[in-house]
Amino acid sequence: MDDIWAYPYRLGIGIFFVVGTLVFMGAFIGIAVWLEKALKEDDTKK
Amino acid sequence: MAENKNDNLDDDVSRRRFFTLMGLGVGWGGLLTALGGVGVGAARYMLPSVLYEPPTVFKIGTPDEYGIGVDTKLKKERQIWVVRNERGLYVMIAICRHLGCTPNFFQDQALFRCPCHGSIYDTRGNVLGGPAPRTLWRAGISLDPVDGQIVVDFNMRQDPDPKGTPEGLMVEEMGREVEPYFLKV
Amino acid sequence: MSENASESSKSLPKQGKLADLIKKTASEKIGPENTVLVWPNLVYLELIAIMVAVATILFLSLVSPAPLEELASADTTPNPTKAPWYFLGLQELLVYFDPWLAGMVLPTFIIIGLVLIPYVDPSPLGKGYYTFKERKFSMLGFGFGLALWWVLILIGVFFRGLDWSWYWPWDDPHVHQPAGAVKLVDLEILLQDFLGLNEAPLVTLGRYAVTMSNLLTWAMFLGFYAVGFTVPFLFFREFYRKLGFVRYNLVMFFFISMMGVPMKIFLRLLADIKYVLVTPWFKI
Amino acid sequence: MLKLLQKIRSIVNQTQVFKSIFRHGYPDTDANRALVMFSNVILHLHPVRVRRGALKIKFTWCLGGLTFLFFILLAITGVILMFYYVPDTRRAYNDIRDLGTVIYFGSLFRAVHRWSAHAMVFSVWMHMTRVFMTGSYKPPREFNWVVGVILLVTTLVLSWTGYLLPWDQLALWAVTVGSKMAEATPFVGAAGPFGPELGRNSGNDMAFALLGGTVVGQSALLRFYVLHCLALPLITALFIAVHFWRIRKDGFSGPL
Repeated sequence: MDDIWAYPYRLGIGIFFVVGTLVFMGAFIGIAVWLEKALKEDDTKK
Repeated sequence: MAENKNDNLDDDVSRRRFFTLMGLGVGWGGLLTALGGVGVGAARYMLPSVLYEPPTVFKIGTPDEYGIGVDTKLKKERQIWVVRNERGLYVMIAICRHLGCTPNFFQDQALFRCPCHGSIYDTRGNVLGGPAPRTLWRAGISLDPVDGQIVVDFNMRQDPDPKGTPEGLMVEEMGREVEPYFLKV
Repeated sequence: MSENASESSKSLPKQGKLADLIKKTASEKIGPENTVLVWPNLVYLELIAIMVAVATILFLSLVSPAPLEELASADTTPNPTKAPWYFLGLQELLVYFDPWLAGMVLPTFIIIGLVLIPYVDPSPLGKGYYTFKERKFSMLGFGFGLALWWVLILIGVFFRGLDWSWYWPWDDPHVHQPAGAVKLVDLEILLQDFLGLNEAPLVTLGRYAVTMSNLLTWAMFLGFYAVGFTVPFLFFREFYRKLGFVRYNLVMFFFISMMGVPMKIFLRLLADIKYVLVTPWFKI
Repeated sequence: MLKLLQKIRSIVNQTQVFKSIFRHGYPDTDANRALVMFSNVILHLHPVRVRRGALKIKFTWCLGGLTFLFFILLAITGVILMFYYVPDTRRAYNDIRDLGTVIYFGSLFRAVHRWSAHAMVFSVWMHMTRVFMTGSYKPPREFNWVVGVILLVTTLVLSWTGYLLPWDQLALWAVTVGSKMAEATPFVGAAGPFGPELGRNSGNDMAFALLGGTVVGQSALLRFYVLHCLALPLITALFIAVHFWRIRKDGFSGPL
């Protein structure tokens, strides 16, 4: 183990996996929360 | 036969019930059998009995045309590599054991590497890396007694069970170098 | 359904939530005053959507026509060979799992899992409106699977290059990565060396030579599922009670299998493990 | 000007031909707006009235409807492409090249077919995500979700079978890889777990049935052509019909 950041990029890919999954999940949940709020406001406006 | 107990009480109804049930059983049973038969027939129909594919037994010249190492000149035409070591000659099929792509040979590394999912093989066909689950096939070969050419049977393939080791998936080499997959020439 | 609803309303910590929902649903006015005519209201909306979509497709088609590669030839595989983007998640899985698993069993599990969703989640909470608070577990579970799939697609599209090696955007895409850098080992061999176990098989069943380390990998594999099934049962009684025996086991089976996929990927990435379980017939 | 147009319209609406086709006047009165939904075969996928929530773009994002639109675009451009395409390994590649070089608008129709295919896979996937997020699969709509999953699968298989037809390198290798996966199917594939034990070999396994041979060749091209142009579109259209029918019967899950 000379350079952990060199190819085959073990740590880099591992971090990419975790961060990528979290970002996508965050976006998924975030969109649900945003739309929940947005649609509720639409109702009250009318 | 639960119905038979009621014979004296309500003979007529029970007989009608019996025939109804029998009729239903025969009807549905017959229909399902027929449908099942059609299904089996359709499945068999999809497996053709006659193939129009290129011949799988061919000649590749005499053994002295091939020097020590991996010869890639027949990869394009025949999808094979001809390999000679100190003891003799064998023919490997240029089909990756992972998902059937054609690996490339890297002379400087003495490795076969597959472009599809990165499987790595050494010149004996052992898996050094990547997802390949088995070692490369070796084709059945023999010498034509008339003109001395090597005859390759593309569909006759040596496929031993490899053993997982720290170096990769390995097959004991001496066990592979047997007829008809090896020519001691 | 109604039985289920009354059961969960009894058990919910915030008792009022479901009761409120039922009240709201009952008082919901679906009379003419809350509806509109489809023509013109909806029909025109659809017309606009159709025009925008067709215009976009036409624009894309004019800007970027369909490509045609060289004539098919069985002797040379282009390097790298990439499937269309929507299959790249699958192609990426094939790096970490054998073809029978990545190509057949996992997709089948995904499809069966999707089909089962409405049958294992009949709770009326969150029906017909966006919400996260009211159905955290199902949103997180589905979101995780979805995220994993999209991350795998992203990797396939942007981070795979020659020989299907990993290339960061700043790597030179025309230089092959060093081939010898990764040596893959089976888990049972690692265990054997690490614990100094005997290589000789304990029993031989036909082609199957069962060694001590092989048994150990079986124990770890089955143990992973056993722990996965037991822990929520013991510590989230409410979750188990709401789902019932059959639903709980179905949900947990697919959930644990889904979690197993990234775990195997991490074992491969960080510990260079090729297979966690080896038999003569299949390897996982 | 506007008056003139209105006048022309009212005259056209009175003609026997117009009445014979539409059976009622232009939908500018409530009665005619209801009638148009009953008497028009395409519009009658809709109810006469919908709840206000159904109009909200932020709720549906039009994804299901757009998927259907892409399917129709694909059917139309697909039929157009079939006029010049012969599923023969010696001709297929040249036919596709001709579409791009010598046939008027051939390149455009092929590009629309390709982009619609990408768009359909994307929108069907997004539609499923949306339906999950709004919980619209919950009772009584469970079965329609199942139909939707089937449609997702047929969409993907349609894309995959379509990939072979140009007979270029991408085609050959995408299908080689796919057929090797079929070969690795447990129990029915020659290379799958327990396949050889059950007597499967390269001459009778799943991949053989799919390709009609042992290599991706002429019989595979013909099989994929039939699947892509006939069998799968019919199956997909059938399930789309069921999907829409169930949406009408089960109603709209949204608020208001």
